[in-house]
Amino acid sequence: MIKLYHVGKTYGERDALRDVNVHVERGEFVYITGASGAGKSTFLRMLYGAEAPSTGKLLISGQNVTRLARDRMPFLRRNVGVIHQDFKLLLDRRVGDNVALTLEVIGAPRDQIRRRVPAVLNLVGLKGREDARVAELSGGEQQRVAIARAIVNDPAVLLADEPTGNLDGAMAVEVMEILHAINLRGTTVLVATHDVGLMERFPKRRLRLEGGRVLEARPRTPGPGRFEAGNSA
Amino acid sequence: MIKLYHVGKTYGERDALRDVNVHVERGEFVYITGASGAGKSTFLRMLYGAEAPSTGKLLISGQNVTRLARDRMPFLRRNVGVIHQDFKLLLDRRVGDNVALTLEVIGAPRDQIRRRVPAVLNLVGLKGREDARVAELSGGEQQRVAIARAIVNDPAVLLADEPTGNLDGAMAVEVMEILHAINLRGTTVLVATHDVGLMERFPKRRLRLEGGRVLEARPRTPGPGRFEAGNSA
Amino acid sequence: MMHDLIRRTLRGLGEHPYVSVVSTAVITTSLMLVGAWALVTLQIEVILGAWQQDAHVSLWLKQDSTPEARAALVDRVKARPEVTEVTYVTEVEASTWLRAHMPELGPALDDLGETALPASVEVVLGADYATTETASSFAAELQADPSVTSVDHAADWVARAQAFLGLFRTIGIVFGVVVAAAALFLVANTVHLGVYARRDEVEIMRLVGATDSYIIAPFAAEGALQGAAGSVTAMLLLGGISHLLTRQAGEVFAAVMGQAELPFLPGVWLAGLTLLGISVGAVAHAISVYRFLGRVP
Amino acid sequence: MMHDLIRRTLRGLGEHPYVSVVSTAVITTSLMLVGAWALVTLQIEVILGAWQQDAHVSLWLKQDSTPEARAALVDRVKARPEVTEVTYVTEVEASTWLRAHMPELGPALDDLGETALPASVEVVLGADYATTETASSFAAELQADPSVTSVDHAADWVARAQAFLGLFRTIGIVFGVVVAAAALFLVANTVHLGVYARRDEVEIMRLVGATDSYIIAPFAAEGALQGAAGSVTAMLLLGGISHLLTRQAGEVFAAVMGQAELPFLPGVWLAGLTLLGISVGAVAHAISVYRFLGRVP
Ligand SMILES: Nc1ncnc2c1ncn2[C@@H]1O[C@H](COP(=O)(O)OP(=O)(O)OP(=O)(O)O)[C@@H](O)[C@H]1O
Ligand SMILES: Nc1ncnc2c1ncn2[C@@H]1O[C@H](COP(=O)(O)OP(=O)(O)OP(=O)(O)O)[C@@H](O)[C@H]1O
Ligand SMILES: [Mg+2]
Ligand SMILES: [Mg+2]
Repeated sequence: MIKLYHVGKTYGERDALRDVNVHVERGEFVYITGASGAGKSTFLRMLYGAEAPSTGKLLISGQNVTRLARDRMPFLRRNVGVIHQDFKLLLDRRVGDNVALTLEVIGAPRDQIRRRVPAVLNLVGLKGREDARVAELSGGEQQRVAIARAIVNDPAVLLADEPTGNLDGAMAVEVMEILHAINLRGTTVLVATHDVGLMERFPKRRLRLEGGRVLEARPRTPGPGRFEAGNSA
Repeated sequence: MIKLYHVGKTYGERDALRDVNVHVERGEFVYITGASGAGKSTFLRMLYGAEAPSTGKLLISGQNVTRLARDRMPFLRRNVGVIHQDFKLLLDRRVGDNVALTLEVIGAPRDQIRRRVPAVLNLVGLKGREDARVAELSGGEQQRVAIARAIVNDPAVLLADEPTGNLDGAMAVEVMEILHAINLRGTTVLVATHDVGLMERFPKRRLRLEGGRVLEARPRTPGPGRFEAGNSA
Repeated sequence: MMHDLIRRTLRGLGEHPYVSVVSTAVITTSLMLVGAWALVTLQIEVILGAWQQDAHVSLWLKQDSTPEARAALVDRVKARPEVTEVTYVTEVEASTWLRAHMPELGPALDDLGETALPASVEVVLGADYATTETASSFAAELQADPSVTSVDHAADWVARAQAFLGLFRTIGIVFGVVVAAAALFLVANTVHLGVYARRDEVEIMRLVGATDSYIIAPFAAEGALQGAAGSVTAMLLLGGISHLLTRQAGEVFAAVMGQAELPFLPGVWLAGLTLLGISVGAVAHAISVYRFLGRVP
Repeated sequence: MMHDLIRRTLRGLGEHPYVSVVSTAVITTSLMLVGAWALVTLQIEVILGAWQQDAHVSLWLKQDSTPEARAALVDRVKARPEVTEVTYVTEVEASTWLRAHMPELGPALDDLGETALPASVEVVLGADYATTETASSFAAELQADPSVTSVDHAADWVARAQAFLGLFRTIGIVFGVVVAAAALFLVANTVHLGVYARRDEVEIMRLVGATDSYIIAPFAAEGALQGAAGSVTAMLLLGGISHLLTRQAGEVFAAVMGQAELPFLPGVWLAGLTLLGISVGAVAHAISVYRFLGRVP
């Protein structure tokens, strides 16, 4: 599903990522961890084409994202739901409009939008807030709008960048359960997170970024994963 | 230092806060907790005059914030450092400029600014990033710029809204240690947070918001605090 | 699809009323400048036309030429394509005219009798031929006629008037080019600043998988609506000003142009200005959004 | 303090080059429109002045009036405040003039001898008195003089010319008001959109404890700089256009205005336009920021 070959990313003098080789299978659930500034967001941004790798090759569903023509990019993104670390919501618009955006863009029929949007808002605990302006929401509420927008069209891949950073413990668990449920329906899920507690509660394969390189940990046994340096299969 | 009498805040039909009575002494360290949307940010926003209470009275250092003339507000804010949940950084400017802002506004001399800014950036682990544009930083790095800006002028009161939401565990502990040190120097610190682990590691008085009301817990003994309904002294 | 576009367009207008109002107002202002220029130019052209039609040539006849020769001359002149009007003025008529127009000459003319002035053929040249060159060559040719003493075609006056009007035309065209360029520039930049204020919208739309044309369409439609509203407002305002001006200065226009009604822009021009407003609004928005899209991955 | 303001102003300009360039360009464009209007108005006024000075009155004298009576008349006319120039034209001079200017009358005049035309006193009225009314009352008064047969003051021509020029002035003033209002409006709105694009800056400054005047100052200074740059650019461009126009159409100007050099705006006007640009830039920025501050707690 997702294949990175010798991918590196340099910003001026800084190496954000170095010789990253990662394969993620269809339907996998993977954590991306690492300290602040380790390159987690950069890694995810390359997967939805917001950033081009400086070196290496990057395939999603067999498509070379680096070589993708500009006018094909939207069609890639329709299959990739993204929860951005800074939400990227339209603050002046209503909650419902923000979530509907993903469906409108693919030309979904009006009545499907009217059905799906409240359902998914209900799922993230924002029932009845459809008509509130996003700017008026609390930090955690905005984060949940971002989550709702990313999952509303059942994407093939879901990229979540710190999806629980602004949520309290109980809400974070709820969100992880939602992501888990989506994963069980076949969606490939990548979650960048700091929250060790959550990773322990939902043990999955972990990619740890350190010094621009990837350290791999597979939870063969429940409990905290063991990290190994080097490439993954 | 900070006194709230029967403070309520209503947004349209929604009650964000109801009959809140809280006293915070000079030099105290207080956590504000509660679920997403409980009113933590609203509580803090009232303290720096970004939001007026709908009912009740609010005093800081004996000044009635609600009645403060518009042209006195800047002078209140110069004594109140704020780490905003959404950072409120100037994304197009350099890191150093953002941090310097707090000092420039009070007319601090140039050489003091040149001394203080790198020192405080060093403290939050952003040594050498002074000339980077904020937009180019990772989420956690931006959060640390926001922290640096709030503490650079040694404010009398520090209001931190989820200051560790985008930070990994080790960095979060570091930031808490910084806030703790500032508190030891006499600054009154209020931290809105979800992070139960951190609160247990640095046990302090907690105000828990629930249904718009305040539940109080004082860590008389180390370990998780016990919550009691009702007003605090 | 269409319904969706309309909904998105109206939402865009409603969400940024300030930006929409400013863009519309700038389009209005710009079109008013262009329209005002067109109106002034039109008035000057009308005056020009009136003056040009006045250009005429006098053929002064020899006192001893025969009536037959004179009649032949009149016929020959009439046959020329440049000529719209020919009047034969006898010696008596000329004296009467002079006496009526210059009464102070009266005593002097009395001594001369009825035929103080020579007879003449007064020729009015068609507006198309009323240039200095045509009049001069026409005059030179007829000067050769045996019945003609001299030809007077007021060359100086025509040259002076035409130079003057030419100057006005030149200034007018330069001013028009400046105004049109300024108007286009202003609209383009205002629209661009407006889109700049909404750049996060463009970025977010692209992030959720919208195609470029899907993003551009409602902006272009919004621009077209603003252009339509702007041009209609501009023409109403111009019409109002023009009407007030006519009411206030009716006699002056009457004196100068022989008509009290200041003619307003003809229908084709109005339609053209509306079309201009609509297309400039739409194209400026489309280009601006396209430029922002270029910076979004 | 001052040093800090300069630093902050330059930073603001450098950080939003696009917004700064657009604001400056709009100020330039607006001042060019105003300046071009002023320039055209000035030219027309120059032409007006030239035409008005031409206004003159002819007093035709009785053939039998005595040289003493004529001399007395000339003295009396000379003493009047309206009069700038008096020329006494004898019968002989008048005939010579007529012969020279209307050669086709030659044969007719030959029969009349040297004194075909009456003598006259040609009076030029000062520009201040060269109105139809003054000329008319002046004429009426002198008509009563015993040596005068008739008075000719070209009332029609003066009235027509003045009506025409009045029309131009009216159109010019209306156009000027429209242009000035449009210019002010455009600058205000462009600046406001520019500040709108930087509204987070205003909000954040206020959040960290900046006073309103501290926030406004660099914006106003930036506006003043943009205004200065805009007005200088506008005047250079206007000067360039004006120069090109003179080179291209020198003979035309020479023919119409008796001078080949199109006069440029005088220094006071240039200083005034610069000052206008600076203050509009500064004030527009200050007002816009102040309005945004009203929405920030
Ligand atoms: N556009 C950019 N220009 C320059 N440097 C950049 C840019 N984007 C990211 N960086 C740098 O690359 C490094 C990795 O950034 P990234 O956002 O991927 O970190 P992260 O792992 O997501 O961190 P966090 O947990 O704080 O969000 C950081 O040091 C950041 O400053
Ligand atoms: N300007 C506003 N208009 C309307 N409702 C608002 C406004 N600001 C906040 N609210 C509502 O008030 C409630 C409290 O918001 P607040 O931001 O204080 O929550 P919070 O405790 O900080 O939550 P979080 O942990 O998610 O940041 C929320 O339900 C929010 O939607
Ligand atoms: Mg990140
Ligand atoms: Mg909050």
